[in-house]
Formats: sequence, C-alpha cells, structure tokens
Amino acid sequence: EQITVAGPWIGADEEHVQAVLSVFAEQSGHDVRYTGSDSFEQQIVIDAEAGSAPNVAVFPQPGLAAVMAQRGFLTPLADGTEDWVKENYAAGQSWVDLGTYAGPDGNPALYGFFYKVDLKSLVWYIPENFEDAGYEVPETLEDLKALSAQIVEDGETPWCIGLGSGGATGWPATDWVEDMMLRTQAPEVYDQWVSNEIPFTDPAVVGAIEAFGEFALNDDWVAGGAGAVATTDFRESPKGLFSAPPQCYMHKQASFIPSFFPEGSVVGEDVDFFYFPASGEGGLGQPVLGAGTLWAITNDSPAAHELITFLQSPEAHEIWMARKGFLTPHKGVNLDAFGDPTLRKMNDILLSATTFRFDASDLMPGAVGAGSFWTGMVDYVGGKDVGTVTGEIQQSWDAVK
Amino acid sequence: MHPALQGLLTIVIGVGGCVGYFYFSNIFLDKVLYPARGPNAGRNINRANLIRPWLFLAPAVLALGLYLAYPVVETLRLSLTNRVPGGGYEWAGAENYVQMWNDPKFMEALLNNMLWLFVVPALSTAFGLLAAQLTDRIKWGALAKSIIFMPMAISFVGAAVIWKLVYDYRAEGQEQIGVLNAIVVSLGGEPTAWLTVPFWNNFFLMAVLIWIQTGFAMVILSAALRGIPEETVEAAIVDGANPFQIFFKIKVPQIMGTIVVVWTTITIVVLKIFDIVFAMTNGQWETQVLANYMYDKLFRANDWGVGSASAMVIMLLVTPILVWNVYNARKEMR
Amino acid sequence: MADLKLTDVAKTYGGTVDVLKNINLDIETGELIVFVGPSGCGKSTLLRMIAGLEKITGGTLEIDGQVVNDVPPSERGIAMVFQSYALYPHMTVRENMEFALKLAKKSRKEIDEAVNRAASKLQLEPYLDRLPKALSGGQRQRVAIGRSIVRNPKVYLFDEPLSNLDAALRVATRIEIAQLKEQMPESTMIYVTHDQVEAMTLATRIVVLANKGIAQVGTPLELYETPENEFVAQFIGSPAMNLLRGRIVETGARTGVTVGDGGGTIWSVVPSRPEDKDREVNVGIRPEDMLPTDDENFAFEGTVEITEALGEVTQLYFAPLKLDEDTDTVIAKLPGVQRDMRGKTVRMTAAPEKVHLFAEGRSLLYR
Amino acid sequence: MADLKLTDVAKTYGGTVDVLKNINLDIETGELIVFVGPSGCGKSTLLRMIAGLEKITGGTLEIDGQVVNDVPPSERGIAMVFQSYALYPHMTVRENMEFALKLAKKSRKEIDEAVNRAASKLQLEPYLDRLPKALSGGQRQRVAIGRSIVRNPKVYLFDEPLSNLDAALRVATRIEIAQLKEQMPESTMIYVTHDQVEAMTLATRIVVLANKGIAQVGTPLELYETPENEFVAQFIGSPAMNLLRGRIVETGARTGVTVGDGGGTIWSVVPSRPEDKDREVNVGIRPEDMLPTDDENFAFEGTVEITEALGEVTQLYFAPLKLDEDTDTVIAKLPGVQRDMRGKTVRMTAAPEKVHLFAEGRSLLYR
Amino acid sequence: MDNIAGRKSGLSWAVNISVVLLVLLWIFPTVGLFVSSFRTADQISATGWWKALFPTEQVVQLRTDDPDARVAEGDGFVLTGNLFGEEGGTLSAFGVSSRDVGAFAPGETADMGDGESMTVEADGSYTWRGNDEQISGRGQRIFVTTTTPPEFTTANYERVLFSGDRTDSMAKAFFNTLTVTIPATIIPILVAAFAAYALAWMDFPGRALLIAAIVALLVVPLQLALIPLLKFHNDIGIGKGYIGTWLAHTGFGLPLAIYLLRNYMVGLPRDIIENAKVDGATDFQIFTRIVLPLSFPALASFAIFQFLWTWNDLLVALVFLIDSSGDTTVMTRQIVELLGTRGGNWEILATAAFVSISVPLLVFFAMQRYLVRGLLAGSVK
Ligand SMILES: Nc1ncnc2c1ncn2[C@@H]1O[C@H](COP(=O)(O)OP(=O)(O)OP(=O)(O)O)[C@@H](O)[C@H]1O
Ligand SMILES: Nc1ncnc2c1ncn2[C@@H]1O[C@H](COP(=O)(O)OP(=O)(O)OP(=O)(O)O)[C@@H](O)[C@H]1O
Ligand SMILES: [Mg+2]
Ligand SMILES: [Mg+2]
Repeated sequence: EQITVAGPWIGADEEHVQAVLSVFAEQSGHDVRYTGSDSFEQQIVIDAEAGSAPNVAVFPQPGLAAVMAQRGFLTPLADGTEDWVKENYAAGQSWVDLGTYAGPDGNPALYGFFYKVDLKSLVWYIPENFEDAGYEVPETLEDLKALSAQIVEDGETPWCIGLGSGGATGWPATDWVEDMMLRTQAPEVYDQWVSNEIPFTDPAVVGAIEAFGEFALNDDWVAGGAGAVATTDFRESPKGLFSAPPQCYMHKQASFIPSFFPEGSVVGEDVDFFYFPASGEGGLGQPVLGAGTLWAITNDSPAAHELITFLQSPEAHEIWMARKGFLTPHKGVNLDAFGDPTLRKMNDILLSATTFRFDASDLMPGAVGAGSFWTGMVDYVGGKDVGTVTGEIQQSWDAVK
Repeated sequence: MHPALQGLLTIVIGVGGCVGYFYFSNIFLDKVLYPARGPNAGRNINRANLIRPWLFLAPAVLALGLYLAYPVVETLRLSLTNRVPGGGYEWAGAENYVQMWNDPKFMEALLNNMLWLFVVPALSTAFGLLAAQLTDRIKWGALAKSIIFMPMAISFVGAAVIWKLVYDYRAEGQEQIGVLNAIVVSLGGEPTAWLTVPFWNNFFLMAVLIWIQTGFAMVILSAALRGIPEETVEAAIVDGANPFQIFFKIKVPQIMGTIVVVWTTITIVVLKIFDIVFAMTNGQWETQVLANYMYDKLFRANDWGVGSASAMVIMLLVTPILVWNVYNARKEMR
Repeated sequence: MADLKLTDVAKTYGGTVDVLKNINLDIETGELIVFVGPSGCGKSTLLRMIAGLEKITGGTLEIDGQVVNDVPPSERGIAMVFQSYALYPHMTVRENMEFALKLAKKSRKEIDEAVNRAASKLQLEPYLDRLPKALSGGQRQRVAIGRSIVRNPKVYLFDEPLSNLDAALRVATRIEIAQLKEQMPESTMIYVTHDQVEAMTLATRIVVLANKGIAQVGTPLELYETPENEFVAQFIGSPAMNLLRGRIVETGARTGVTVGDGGGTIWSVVPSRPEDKDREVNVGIRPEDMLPTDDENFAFEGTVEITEALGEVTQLYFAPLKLDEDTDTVIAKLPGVQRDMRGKTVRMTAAPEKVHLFAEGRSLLYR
Repeated sequence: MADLKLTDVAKTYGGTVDVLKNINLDIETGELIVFVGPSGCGKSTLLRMIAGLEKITGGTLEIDGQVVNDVPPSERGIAMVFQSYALYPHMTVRENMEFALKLAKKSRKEIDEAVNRAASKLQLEPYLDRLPKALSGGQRQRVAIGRSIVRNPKVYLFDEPLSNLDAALRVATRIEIAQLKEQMPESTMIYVTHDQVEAMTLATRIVVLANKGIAQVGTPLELYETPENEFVAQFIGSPAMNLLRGRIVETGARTGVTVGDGGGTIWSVVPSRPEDKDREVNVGIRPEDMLPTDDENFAFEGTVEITEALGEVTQLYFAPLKLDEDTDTVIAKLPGVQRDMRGKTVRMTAAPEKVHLFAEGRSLLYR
Repeated sequence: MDNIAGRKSGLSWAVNISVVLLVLLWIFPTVGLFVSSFRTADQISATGWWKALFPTEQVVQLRTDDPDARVAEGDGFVLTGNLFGEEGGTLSAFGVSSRDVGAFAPGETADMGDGESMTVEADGSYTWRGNDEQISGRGQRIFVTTTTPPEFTTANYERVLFSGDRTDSMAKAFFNTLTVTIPATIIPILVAAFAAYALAWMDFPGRALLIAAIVALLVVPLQLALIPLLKFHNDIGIGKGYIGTWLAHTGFGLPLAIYLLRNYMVGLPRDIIENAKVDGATDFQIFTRIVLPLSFPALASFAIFQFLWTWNDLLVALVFLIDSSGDTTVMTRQIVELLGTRGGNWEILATAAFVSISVPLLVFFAMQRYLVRGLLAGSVK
C-alpha cells in the first residue's frame, strides 16, 4: 500500500525524516513517500480543499491543524492513542490537549500526534568572544540586560536579531514576545492570551511586546540598529556572531538554528548556547518555550494509523535522536541515543523547566498566529506604536471569531 | 523508465490527443456526416461549414469557460458566503465585504494598488518610449533593445532575487553589498534598508516591475514609432522643428493610440501583481497590494470569504479596462 | 524670387552606391521644373537634396547665389509637398498650416493672416477645423499645398503630389496647381512626377533623368518634338516611339532613309551631311504619326496582330509581338475607329517632319 | 464551355444595405465580359457572387443551365485571379500551381502535365521553383493566371488583375491576356477593371454598373459610339463627353439643335420625332470630336482658359472652369500641337455623326 | 534622418550616451546576480559584486595547530606553525582578541596577559608562548587581515545542480519541467490557433460576442481559479498530474493566445484565403496548409510567451501537479525549496536564481526576433 506523507521539512531535516520513514516502510512493507515543502501550510490547505490530500500531514502549527479538523479534513487518531500519550509523554496531558480539536460536528477528539519538539528559549553565543571580552553567561534576565549594557559600554553590539523569513517574515519576533510573556506574566496569563481571553491589547501583552522592544528597538543593542531587525533574514542573522570582529555577541533562536551557522562550526566548541534566563524576581520560575510538529491523518487509510502507531515506538524517536536537532517528550527513549551532546543539554533545559509552554503563535488562529501577529511585529519593529499594533492584531482576531 | 523517455511518451500522448481531435473530427464531418459527394455535395458542404466553426472552437470555449469563467462565478459565490464549521456554506451577504473594508490592511493594499496603477504604467511607458526613440536612432540599437527587453524573460521570483541584491542593506560601517547602498555610502550618505521605509518602499518594489515592463513597452512603441510616416517627420524638419519638437509634437501624438494600448496592458499586469511583493516584502512595511492580500486571506488566514471578496475587488478594478478592451475589439471588427 | 543653381551635384549612398552624378542645372525664378525619369533614377533623391533632407555628397547647390549645402532645410526658404501629403494627423487643418509659423515664433496676427489667405486661395475655409482624416484625398492635397504656401517660401518642391489621387481628381488638382503657379509668378517650383501628362502640361521645362544624370532638359514640346536621344524619344509619349533600323541613302537638308530590307525611301526633315551616307540609323516614328500608305516608299510593312479600338483612336500592334519589359513591337495609333484591320498586312509611313533619326542613340539633329 | 445566366440577382448586406439589385445578364461561352463602373458600385461584389465567395441574396445564378446559388466556389468550375495576386507566399510557383490539383487528388502525372503546360504557355518555366517574393509584379500576375489555368475552369474571373502593375507592364500584360483569351476560345471570362483602356481593348462586351444596377451592356464601340444614357456617355472616354444644354429646333432623320443662348443650329444624326420639337436636350460631344469652326452654326463658344499641349494632342479647357469632382468644364481635344490658343475665344462644333442627344438623361437613340 | 543637411553631430553623441546609460541601468542588476553566482559566500558578504575583479582585504579567523604539538621551552611552552598551512598567503595585520582584530603588524608580538604571547609573521608563521594551562585545549584563535586575490568558483553551480542527494531530483525536475512545458506550450497554441481561425475567418452567429468574451477573460487573475479547478480535476478523476497541469496552463494561456493569433490571422490577406476556397480547399485544409504556415511569427511569438510563462510558473505546478507521491516536481519548485533551506546564502540564492532564468534567457535570445514580430501583430493595430 502506498502511503503519502507531506510535511514542512526540507533539506537536512528531510533526510532525517526519510530515515525514520524508511524504517517504518521496511517494517510494515508499505511504500512510504514523503514530500517536504517550504510552503507546506498553503499546499496542505489547497490539497485538502480540493480533496487530494496526502495520507498523513505533519503540521508545524497546531492552529492550522485545528482549522483543518474543524473543516473535517482530519481523521481522529485511533482510540487509545490519547491514553498512550498521557502515559508515555512527559507532561502527557498537555500534549494531548495540544492535539485535541473540535471536529466538524463540534465534538473534540485527538487529531494530532506530537513528534519532534523544538526548544525556543535559547541564546546562542561564541564562548571565545565572551572569553576575549571577559563576559560571563548571565543567570537572570536582569543579568542579561546588564551584560547587554556592558557590551554597549565596551563599544560593541550585544544582539543580532533578524525577523526576515520571506513570506513568514516576523515570526522570530513572536518567539521573543512569547518568551517575554513567560518571563513577565504567570503561565495562566499566557494561556489566556493564547485563547484570547485577554485581548492582545491587554497591558500584560503590551508589556511583553515592550520588553522585546527593549532589545529590538534599541539601536545600540542590535547589530545594524533597529532598522535592520526586520529586514535581516533570520537565517542570515546569526552570522553576525561569527564575523571578525563580531557584529554581535548573542543571538536568541530556537534549537534548530545551527543548520544555518557557517559551515564547519561546531556547536559546543565554536559556538554554544545558554538558557534565555528567567527574571530573578517575581518567582516565575524557569519557564521554557517550545514548539513541536504534530502528525495528523488527512486521508484515512489503515497504513496511516499504522504509521502513527509506529511513531509511538521508542525506535522511531531514537533514529532521529541519533541524527540531529531532535528533542522528544517520549519518556521511554534511550537518552544515549542522542548523536549530539548538545541535544542532551537542551533536554536538560527542557527537564529543568518549571513551566513549559507551547509556542503561542502556533496555537492562535492562522490569521493571527501566522498573519497579523507576524506583520504586527514587523510594524512594531518598524516604529509603529505598540497600541496601534496590538489593536490591529486584536481586530484581526475578532474578525475570525 | 528514464524520466526523459517517460516525459517524451507523455508529451506524445498529450499533444497527439489534441491533434487527433481536430484531425479526426474534421474527417468525420467531411467524410461521414456530410460527405462532399453524390447529388447533395453542394448542400452537404454548406452544412458541414455550419458546424465546422464550432468544431474548431469547442476545445477553446470549453477550456475558457471552465478555467476562467467558472472560477469567476465561483469566486463571486464564495465572496457572498461564509463557511460553516464542518463543511458547507451559509449566505453572508455583504458581510465579507464589510469586514474587508474595515481591515486597515485592505485599505493599505487598495491605496498601494492605486499608487502602483499610477506609477508603474506611466513610468514603464515613459521609459519604453524613451528607449524606443533613442535605440531606433543608433547603429547598435538592436543590441540595446535586446538588453532592455531581456527582463521580460525573467520570472518575477527571479527578478525579486535580483533586486533584493540591489537593495541589500548592511549596517552602517559595514561593507555594503547592495549596489544602491554602496552608491549612497560612496556619496557620503547613510545606508538605508530601502524596503522598510514606508511609502517609499513601494517605489522600490515598483522599480522591479518597471524594469521588467519597460522592454515590452519599448518594443511595441518602437514599432509604432517606425510606423509613423517618415514624411510627416520630414515635413516637420522642413517646417523648422528641432528634434525635441519633432518628438513631442509630431511623433508622440501620432502614436497616442499605441501608448494607450501599452498603458492598459501594463495596468492589467499591475493589478495582478503578486510575486514581486510576495517575494520581496510579503506586503510588510506597508507595501501590501490586493493580489497579495488575497493570497494572504485565501491561503494563510484561510478566510475564503474575504479572500474572494478581495478578488472581486481586483476584478472590479479591471472592469473599466475590460469594458474599454471589449469596446475596442468590437470597433475593430467593423 | 529664387534662382537655383546646381553645379556638379552628386549623391553617393554609403560611399559606394552612386545614385546621381554631374548634375548641372540652372533654374530661374518663376520656373516650374518637372523631373521625370524611370523609377529609381534618383528624382526624389535630387529633390530631397534640394530640400536639405539628404546630404549633398558632391558639387554645390546655390539658392539665390548662396551655397546652401550645409544649411538646414528650414532655413533654405523652401517648402515641400509630399506624395503622401504628410499632414500631421493629430492636428486640425488650421493647426497643420500654423505649425511652421508657430515654430518660427510669428505673432498670432501674422499667423492668422497667412493661414486665412492661403485657405481662401485654396478654398479650404470650411475645413479649417477638421482633422485630416475627415478630408478627401484632394482636400488633403490642398491642405498640404496650403501648408507650404503659408510659409511663403522661395522654392516649392513637390514629390509626386498627385499620385495618390484617382484619375478624375488628378486632372482637377493638376489644373489647380497650374492656376496656383500663375497666381504666384515669382515662386520657383520643382515637381517630380511619373505622369507624362502632368509633366507635359505643368512644366515650363522638363528635366529627364536617366542613368545617374540628366538625359535632356527642355520645354515639353521640345522634348516631344526634338528629343536629343533615343531614351528621351521613347520615354516621352505613350505608347513609346517606334524605332526602326534603316540606312541613310540621301543626305542634305532632308534626309532619305531606307528602312528594313524592302521598302522604299522615306524622308525626314532632319538634315544630314554627305559623310552620313550609308550610315546605319534608327528611324523613330511615334505611333500617332504613323500613316497607312499604299505608296512604294513605306517606312514599315507588317501584319496587324492585335487591334485595340479605344473609340477615339485605334491602336495597331504589328507582328512579331514582343511583350517583354522593353517592348520592340511596332505600334501605330490611327484616329477614330478602324474596323477589320486585324490580320491584314499594311504599309505605314509618316510625314517627313515627324520622322526622327538616331545614330548610336543620339539624334542626328543634335551634333 | 460555359454559359452564365444571371436572373434578377441582388445583393443586400446585413438585410438593409442594398448594393445590387435586378441584375439580369446572359453571358455566352467564349465571351470576355468586362464590368466597369464607379468605385463602390458593386463590381467586385457581383464578381464574388459569381465565384461563390458572397452569398447571393436574391435571384438566381445559373452556370450551364444549372442553378448554382448554393454551390460552394470550388464546385462551380470557376477560377479567380485577384488584384493582389493572392499567391500563397510560402509555396513555390510550382506548389502554388499544383495546390488546387492536389486538393482534387489528381494523379502526379496529371498534375505535372497541367502545370508544365500552363507554365510554358505563360513562359514561367524558369521560375517554377522560386517563391513568389522572388518574382516581379508581372511575373506574379502570370503565376496567378497560370494557377487558374491549370484547373481548366469553365469560367475565369479577374478582379482588377492589372491594377498593381506599373503602366508599361500593364500594357504588356493586357496584351498577354488578350492573346491568352484567343488561345482558349472556349473559356468564358469575366473581368473587372477601373481602366478604360483595358475595358475597351479586352472586352467582347462591357457591362457598365451604376446605381445598384446595370447602366448598359454592349460592345466597347457600341458604348463609345452610342451610349444609352448620360452616365455611360460620360463614363466611357477620357476626358468625359461634354454635355451642353440645348433645344431641338428641327426634327426628322437628322435633328437640329440650338445650343446655349447664341449660336446657330448644329446637326446630329440622331433622329427625332415631330413632338420632340422645342424639347430641352443635352447635347453630348466628346472632346476629341470637337472641331474649331468659324461658322455661324457653332455648338459652343468660349474662351480658352488653359491649354495642355501633350504633343500628340492639345487639350483646351474653356472658361468658366469648374473643377469640382463632377466637372462641368467644356474640354476640347485637338490633334497635334496647337500654339497660342490661350485666352482666345473660339467657336467649336462637331460632325453630325458625333453629336449625341440626351433627354432626361437617356439618349434619344434608345427609346 | 542622419542625412539631414546642417545637423550637428552632438545630438548623436547625446543619444549614444543616453542609450549606454539606459542599457547599463537595465543590465546591471542581472550582471550582479550573474557575478555573485560565481563567488563564495565569504566573498559575497565581504564586498560588493562589482569589486569581484579586484583583490579584497579581509579579516579571517584562523586557528593555530592543536596545542598537543607544543614543545617545552624554559618554564613554559611554545607552539610554532603556520596559520595558512600548506596553501600559504600573506597577512598585513593580526589580532588575538575579537575586540581588536588588527591590533598588531606582522612580526609584532602580542601580549596576551599573564606572560602569554603570540608572534605572527607576514607569511603566517607564528610562535605562541605561554604556560601549561595557557597552551592547551583548542588551538588559539587568531584574526588575520589578508588580501585575497579575485577568485571565481563554479562550486555554487555544482552544488545547486549536482550536489549529493539533489542530483537525482534536479535531473528529474528538469525532465518533468519539460514534460510540463512542451505540451503546455503546444496544446494551447493548437487549440487557440483553431479557435482564432474560426474567429477570424469563419462566419457564424455569436462570433462578435465570443471575441468580446475572450478579451474580457484576458484580465481574470488566475489565483482565483486554483481551488475550484483542482476540485474539478479531482471530481473528474484526473486528480493531480500532467494532464491537469496541461489543461490548466491551456486554460490560463488561451485568452492571450487566441487574442494574439486572431489579430494576426485577421491581418492575413483575404484574397489568399478566398483563392484557396476557390481552389477547393476546405476550412480545415485552408487552416493547416495556408493559415498555419503563414501565421508562423505569431505562433512562435506566443509559443515563446507561453514557454517562458510555464517555465517560470510555480503556482500552477504547485496546485495541479505536485502531489505527495514525490514523483512530480519542477525546476522552479526545486529552486524555491532550495531558497527555503538556503535563504541566507546569497551565493546559493544567486546561483539558483540564475539557473532558473538561464533557460528562459536562452530561449528568449534565440527566438526574440519572432517574439517581437508576433507581439507587434497582436498589439499594434
Ligand atoms: N538610403 C539609400 N541607400 C542606398 N540607395 C538608396 C537609398 N535611398 C535610395 N537609394 C537608391 O537611390 C536611387 C534613387 O532613388 P529615388 O527614390 O530618388 O528614385 P526615384 O527616381 O524617386 O524613383 P521613384 O520614381 O520610384 O520614386 C534608387 O535606385 C534607390 O535604390
Ligand atoms: N461587408 C459589407 N457590408 C456592407 N457593405 C459592403 C460590404 N462589402 C462591400 N460593401 C459595399 O458594397 C458596395 C460595393 O462594393 P464593391 O467592392 O463591390 O465595389 P467595387 O465596385 O468593386 O468598388 P471598387 O471599384 O472600389 O473595387 C460598396 O459600397 C461597399 O461599401
Ligand atoms: Mg521618388
Ligand atoms: Mg472592387
């Protein structure tokens, strides 16, 4: 039986997922085809609407999956999957919640199976540069700001921030805002924000955005000045760390970013990361922001269910763990399988988290989370007033309600 | 099978099917249905000739109806409905339009589109006219024309990459790799992230389309200029006109008709413009245009109602040109 | 108002293609000179050189004694009327006529006066506010002429101005031009045409161009009656003059020639010298001068292959017919209707004053 | 091989625009019929109806006794030669000539024979492998004719076949067509032209079309000598026949008419009836029939406004000159060169057999 | 025009110079892309492409050898070697701290504190002195200012066209693209040519209306059509695939094709077509044997248009062709995907873009004669 899988992974990630799928193909005897696309989100909508969807789709955003489920394009996962996730995933219930959407009939069901997690609360830096300048890795948000000020004082630029991403320009800013949200507000507020129980214009949200603005809008703090933030491609942005002399000393980005580092740079040696520190005050603990891809069945077939079942095996996780850039909440995997010591360090951050929250923009409706929130952040960085920006975002949210 | 072989086979089947249709349907008409033989030969030929136009037209009419007319109707319908969760549609009246109208991004797109509509056709035509006039007068004009015409062959996405390189921005003090900033810096100015400067960035995007369309305008206008009777120009020379007077008072008025045609053709392109904005700014920094807004709504926000409504706005904006085109086509048939 | 003097004028295209050379011509004030010649012989080129629209590559052109080789067209005091009229299609008749004056920064009053004068002269008043496309061919041609008149030039140049008109209109406009010329006796006009009738009727002198040079210059009747060479003889008149091979048998004030093998002697008023005796000559007789004769001394005997009865005249084509581009067929044109000539063998002769003699292509009259 | 019969043929465009009506015409095998008439009178339309390229909207067209109104062009046994030659530009001369035969699925041998025969008849052999663009105008026209010959049609249709050729070539090709017609006495030809000379010289009969109908049908000389109406009288002959207003004063086998106010009586051979006495008539005299006279009984007295010496003849234009499109000016054409006529007042008359009389537009001969 | 008496030649100079400027302005951006595609990533980000022909001064980070190779000297250790390794090179300045990358001239000794020092010569040879702890771990990072000669590389092309796992798919994409473009060019031409002939030369009721409709359809934006049509394709069972793609390209290309071709065909001499009728040709024969050959310029012109359009197309291919089986892909998509993975890399971006435009450019320059002719027939009236 042929089973088709569509996902957003291309390039190196595509090879990794192919490796996983080929094992499944071998075990099950199915002919498994994976196609990755940069414009996966648009492609899957078109295909689903037209009725030519693949069997399984890998959604980078729960928000889109929710919409698809509501329109009836997704098939609920087999009974028992929910229990399995609860049992075998760390913080199982939260993963179940993230994968549960209202179907066309309004009844919620588990549609998405999470596999592969990204860690977002990371700051990348070059240890030797820190060494040269005598800087220490900061432990609190306050330290981080002090360090930034110190760097400026030394006549250098602390941060490289780039929001450019073609059609998705602006999304890196949302990660910043979300991390700031977790560092300035209680997790519950975060959840209210995600569900729009508090509007975007709420002072809490505004505060988080402004906290991001403290970094991004500060000409002295970002390489190229605030004007460069929005135009710099997020893939190009970290290169400032590596130039000689360095254009910046720190870069906040998720766990996947090493793919875009200059060729030959070794994480852990040439470049390293630290946890984007939480505020030392306020007792918000050690919040961690993450994201993950969820697999859903877009075209029902027994083989598709088989694939989901396969993903529940530790093996399916270990194959990718042995490669690169893969984190998992699966409790049953052999952690020795990590091919890369830095991944372990990330897992530690994940495990030491007092709060884990899923990327908010990915949970918001597409029009907001992959639309007005992005563009709003670009506008904000471009100099628009925060009130106007949040007002516009809220308005777009109201429109899709 | 080797992909080349497979491709070849597919091509043969596709093209062959098409050729076959025309060939055999005509054979059928002439040989079987109304054979041009026997006592009724004359009448049969006449009858066959009544049917034949439709035989020739059938595939085209079918394709046009299905691939262009039907989607327009479908879009109109979508713009007046809302999806209900779980599939199906409900009548929404003007709701989508109202919602769109209240969206500041829409207004921005509409205003920007207006700006595009004024600037791009005007400048493309003006540059094209200038290029046509100048290149017609020099020995290596054909070469110059080829070069100016070349961007026509480049896809919008390719053009976007090319121009991104031109507009590239590096922080002050760094070596600029974008030509524009390099020039600005060498003249003592400050580098600018051109694409993020609201309002003016529209013009930097338009430059790309102008760059592409000028060649088109030039070719057409150059032919028109060459179509001007040489004698009228000579008469003007004898009358004492200088080259500028000849150009503006004699030549340009005579090719006004062609200028209008070129202008409207480019206007249509402008209304459909999508790729350049999509690839260069994706509508950010206040560069949104309607086609990109529509794409955004359709495929990113999944809001088909508003997406279709904005598509209808594009259609609406095209309508005057459409009417004018149809009017001209009909006049020409007389 | 203007004399023109062309001295050794030549035209070479691209340094290699000689189109015209050694053109010497004096044109006096008030003349109407017509250039005729086969297609491609350089009539238009010569006219355009005079206008300044083509550079002169050799020799000098003087207008009123002043060399104007390098003077731009607009300063030569010329006006040109083109075959295609060359009206500015986007301007009304009035604007067309004003254009040159406006460029010359004439005052409004001057302009209006000039335009109105020209318009009334050419009966163009009712059309002043029309665009050219709303005019008939003849009216357009009148506007083109009007446009040149307003500038009050010293020299008018016409390049086949009537060839785009239909036959009837052509006749009418031709006569108009003739009248116009009479109203402006001071102006010099140069006129290029393909049409013999135009050339014959309008010209004070005709310049026949051929073979990169001037074949003959003279009044229309001079060219018709006493062509200098075979080329002019055959070029002027339609159908072309018949040329018959003959031998001079009697010399003196009148010349006797035997034509062909048989036949007697026919006489020509062209004088000959004693040494011309037995000289091979071509005897030229125009078709309309051919007369049937029963006499022994005929010029030509032949079988009528084809007759063409035009009512007014009848043309006889004699065998052998050779209808290539350079026709050699003998043609006679007899007045009125001639019935039943077909297939008959007839003898033709001509009055001595209508018999031309050419040796080596040149007329015996001119030597 | 073919008779044509047109009965009440009519043509209406778009249901409203009448172009032709009540056309009745019998054409016999072997005739060469020429359609003439003013521009836009429907000559081409009529020809195209015969060809089957335009629908006949009224009446019937028979070829060889069979109604062909609904027969497509290719089945009518006709061939057509177009003004523009209409050669297929992408085919060689040979392919052009073969095209119809190939479509008719003739054998290779038949095709080659037919093409070679036609090519040799028209001296086209050297050009068989050339493309049309490599041929001169005259050669192209010959190919166009050759292409129609190979099909061996019953009826040949020509629509102004010579009007794109220059004057000399036109004469030569005209004579070629005349010869061709003689070689194919069986074929019927219909020929549309604007050119009077062509019409007069080629036609066995001329059909003058005017005013949506046929003005007169007859041999060329009939039309010239005895036009049925003023239209034909003025249409045939150039310059057009002069029409002078007069009054019948004497009736009988010959008719006496006084012209204008003064002047005596001139005579016409046109007979008249007693009741015609004092009838207002138009006296028609062709310019070439005008004779100067000192007699009291002149037809016309006028001042010579303009003379045009063409060498062969001299044309006198009498005042008042009216050069509008329908010219009313009296013109006389005198043979030879007439000097010093300008400004003189002369009296003209004509031989009685050259004086035509028209009442209410129709000739008194035909009633 | 150059023949006018009394014309000054200054004007001609002005014209020539203006055209040179105009041409430079027009070709400059493309040349930039072209040059960049032959440069390395470092070169591109170091200097503007217009400087590619000149040597550039760059600061690069180099590392000393692994301190394992150190030798004891006095109470400390010393490590010597050459920064440039085998390749060699010269440097004009060096630094040991990212804070001051050009602090020292060649031959100078950098004091790294606590007795540690580093000496680098112009040829790259260095001497690193320090105590046990200092000379350990990784090799010391040294910033070196060097002048690199202009250098071009075809590596980018190798990478885009032939690198590793993409070799297969690029070749496949190439043939797939041809499989899409060739019929997607020929079929609409064929269909349009027949229709254009009917609209130009056949008489039937509704003709004027049809022409008007086609002109109207010229302006429909095609994004509208995607989803309804894909649905339709699925409904009639052709789904995603070549047939659907051809049909879509045919549908979208038809109005322009019919419009251009009809305008051209109407301009053919009526006499020729009537003559063929008299010769006994049917409409089908007239079309194939007379009109089609004579319309070659227009056909070629539209063919080029359509080819460029289908070759450059991404949207239609994405929607109608590329399914999740992975068998079908086209050049543009491959390149866009490449852009996605390599978004920050100008060298790859430039190369990919240049690869994508090279075939259209080739076709364009080979055929532009016809393009212009047909275009004119279609639009100048
Ligand atoms: N630009 C040019 N380059 C080369 N030869 C030229 C050029 N223009 C004209 N000629 C040649 O000069 C000759 C004279 O041309 P011109 O137009 O003066 O002839 P013409 O007598 O006016 O002919 P026609 O009676 O056909 O108008 C022709 O043989 C023509 O081919
Ligand atoms: N398709 C048409 N619709 C309406 N009127 C037409 C059409 N075709 C021709 N006519 C009219 O029919 C009349 C006859 O046209 P036709 O071409 O037969 O004239 P003609 O005698 O051949 O003229 P010419 O001597 O100029 O060739 C003209 O007045 C013309 O305007
Ligand atoms: Mg000429
Ligand atoms: Mg006609």
